[in-house]
Amino acid sequence: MSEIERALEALLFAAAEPLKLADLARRLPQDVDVESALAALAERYAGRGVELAQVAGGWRFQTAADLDYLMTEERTEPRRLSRAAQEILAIIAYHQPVTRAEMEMIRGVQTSRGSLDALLDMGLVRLRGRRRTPGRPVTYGTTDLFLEHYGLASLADLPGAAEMKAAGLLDLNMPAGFTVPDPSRPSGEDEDPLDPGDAPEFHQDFIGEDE
Amino acid sequence: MSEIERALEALLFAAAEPLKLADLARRLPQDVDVESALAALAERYAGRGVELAQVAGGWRFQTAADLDYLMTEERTEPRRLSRAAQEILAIIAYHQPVTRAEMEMIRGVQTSRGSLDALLDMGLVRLRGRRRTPGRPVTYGTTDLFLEHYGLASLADLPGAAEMKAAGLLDLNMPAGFTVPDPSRPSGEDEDPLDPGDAPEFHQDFIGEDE
Amino acid sequence: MTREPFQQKFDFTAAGVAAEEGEGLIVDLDGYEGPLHVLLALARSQKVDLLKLSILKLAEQYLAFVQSARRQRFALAADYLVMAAWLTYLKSRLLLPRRERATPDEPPAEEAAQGLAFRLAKLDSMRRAAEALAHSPQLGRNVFVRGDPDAVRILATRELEGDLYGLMRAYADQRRSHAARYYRPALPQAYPLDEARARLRGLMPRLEAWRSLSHIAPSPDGEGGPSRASYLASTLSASLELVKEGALEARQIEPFHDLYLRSRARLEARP
Repeated sequence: MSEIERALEALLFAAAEPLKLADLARRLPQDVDVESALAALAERYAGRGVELAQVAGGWRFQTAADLDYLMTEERTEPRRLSRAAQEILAIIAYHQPVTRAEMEMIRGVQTSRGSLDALLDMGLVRLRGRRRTPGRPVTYGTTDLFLEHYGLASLADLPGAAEMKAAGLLDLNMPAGFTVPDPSRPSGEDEDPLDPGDAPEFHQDFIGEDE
Repeated sequence: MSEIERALEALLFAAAEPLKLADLARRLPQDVDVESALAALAERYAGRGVELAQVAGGWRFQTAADLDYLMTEERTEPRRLSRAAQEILAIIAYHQPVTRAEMEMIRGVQTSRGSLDALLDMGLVRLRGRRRTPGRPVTYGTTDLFLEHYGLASLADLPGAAEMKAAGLLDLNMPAGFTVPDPSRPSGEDEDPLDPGDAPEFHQDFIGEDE
Repeated sequence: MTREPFQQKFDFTAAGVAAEEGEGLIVDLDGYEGPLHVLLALARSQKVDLLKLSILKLAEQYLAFVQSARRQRFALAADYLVMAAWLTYLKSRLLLPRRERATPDEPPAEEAAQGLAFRLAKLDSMRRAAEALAHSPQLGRNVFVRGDPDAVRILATRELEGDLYGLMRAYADQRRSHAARYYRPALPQAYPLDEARARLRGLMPRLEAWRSLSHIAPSPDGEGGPSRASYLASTLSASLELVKEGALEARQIEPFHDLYLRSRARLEARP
């Protein structure tokens, strides 16, 4: 394979759009016969999984048309947490067991149902129990999957305030009363475990709370 | 060219990030020997303008490094790492999981918040967990992005890692076999070479790697 | 972050040459360079591999460096001096005949010297590693992946994006912004003297009768700004200056009592 073909191959591969003959010639030594090198390259790729095609007056590599089925069928998107979901997850992780009302007190904004739903759905967050206060609100906590995803052996491994300060995430002069709770502490006596039969009720509470 | 190679070529070409063997296998017929097809494909691309590279536990097409001079238009001005940040990155890469205190032990200076921050921010470094020692300090490690950025198939491919390990240089405590000649001995041009019987293993391994 | 120019080589030639010429080291003393880095530079200037290093000579080189830095009035950070003290001690112990330095609770000096050599070898290997990484082909600088953004993209499967740092950041950002709502550390702000002076001059026409300093001095207006004490202090200083100029007169009945001020212009204006 000639050096010119190599150069063409690299340029066409890395280009953001089809390259015209002039574009290619400009980026190669002056006396090069770009056209015949392109022809040679096109021939080399003929019948392969990737082909050199002439489109809109320029050249580009593209996957062979007959392999379309590979491309369309298998596109997967990574599951990305929305910003709101990420924020809610963080609050639940550190403050668990925590009720919706408490989350809102800490965050200063309403917790959207969709985000919390998504977290429950992805199995990162679970219903832990009920707070022994009027209305017996449901408390939330994290799951084993949560630990697994973040590579934590236990909740005690969540980085605390000192690490956040060290990482520059928290100011060094936070107010005197500021603490980051230790989520591995025992949940205390103000929380009842969730009965299996309790679960359906949750749905009503949950929806009632929002609308 | 086999159909499998064509399919692999198309998939890898169209992929937005390195694809792992499992990713590829899932998209191909069940009984396919993906590994040997990949090897054949890699060989087909060897020495060309675009190469098949193994990075971060997966495979990707990339332009040949020697053609970087052509890529002036594609080049993005990378965020430059300060010398301290480069050193910290190397320490994390070679010693992970490693704590801040251990980094400081190696460098003999405090780790500035900015350097570690920048590495975390760029996604090259991540928090891995906590060391099971008093104080349970947070440990740091590198990310897949780090491997992708430096074109490494795995951490075992870090330059010189095997030699350093053999020389005991990656231990966080001084290895038992590490000795130096009597430091009170006068030195100078007329110094005797080391007695072969005295020569610590470190010498051969470490020096051999460099020269 | 510091935007250092990309350092191609950690070769310390400048440091090495300076050390040989007896000029002391040219060392970047602020930020990330520490005593260990200086020692490594000196060790390399011995031009033997780190293994054949004479720790004794190294200690002397380092002490000379510290001395010359002091001569040139460099402010050396404490850890440089701690290292100097330790090396002085190590040197004296290395020089003592073996028999005379058997202190049971201390590791032998040779062991300490070995430990230092190990740390230097380790730091050296990490510097070389950093250099090797910096020189290896990098994505976006030397190698490029496919550039066409609109084409079909096959993505590797990842179960979930996000890492612990992101989680910590999400948490810290929220708590911080919430805390910021009620907590604002107020830096003490001083009432500038010239402002006090100008204000006092402006008030002169209204100072025909005796008025107490505490009435004249402005009061804090709630949001930020200088404290009452600063207003009082600056107004007092300004008034004393005006007294000296003969524009004001001051009177105090007894110590710690309120100070009273009156304009002298009133007297002069009278025939």
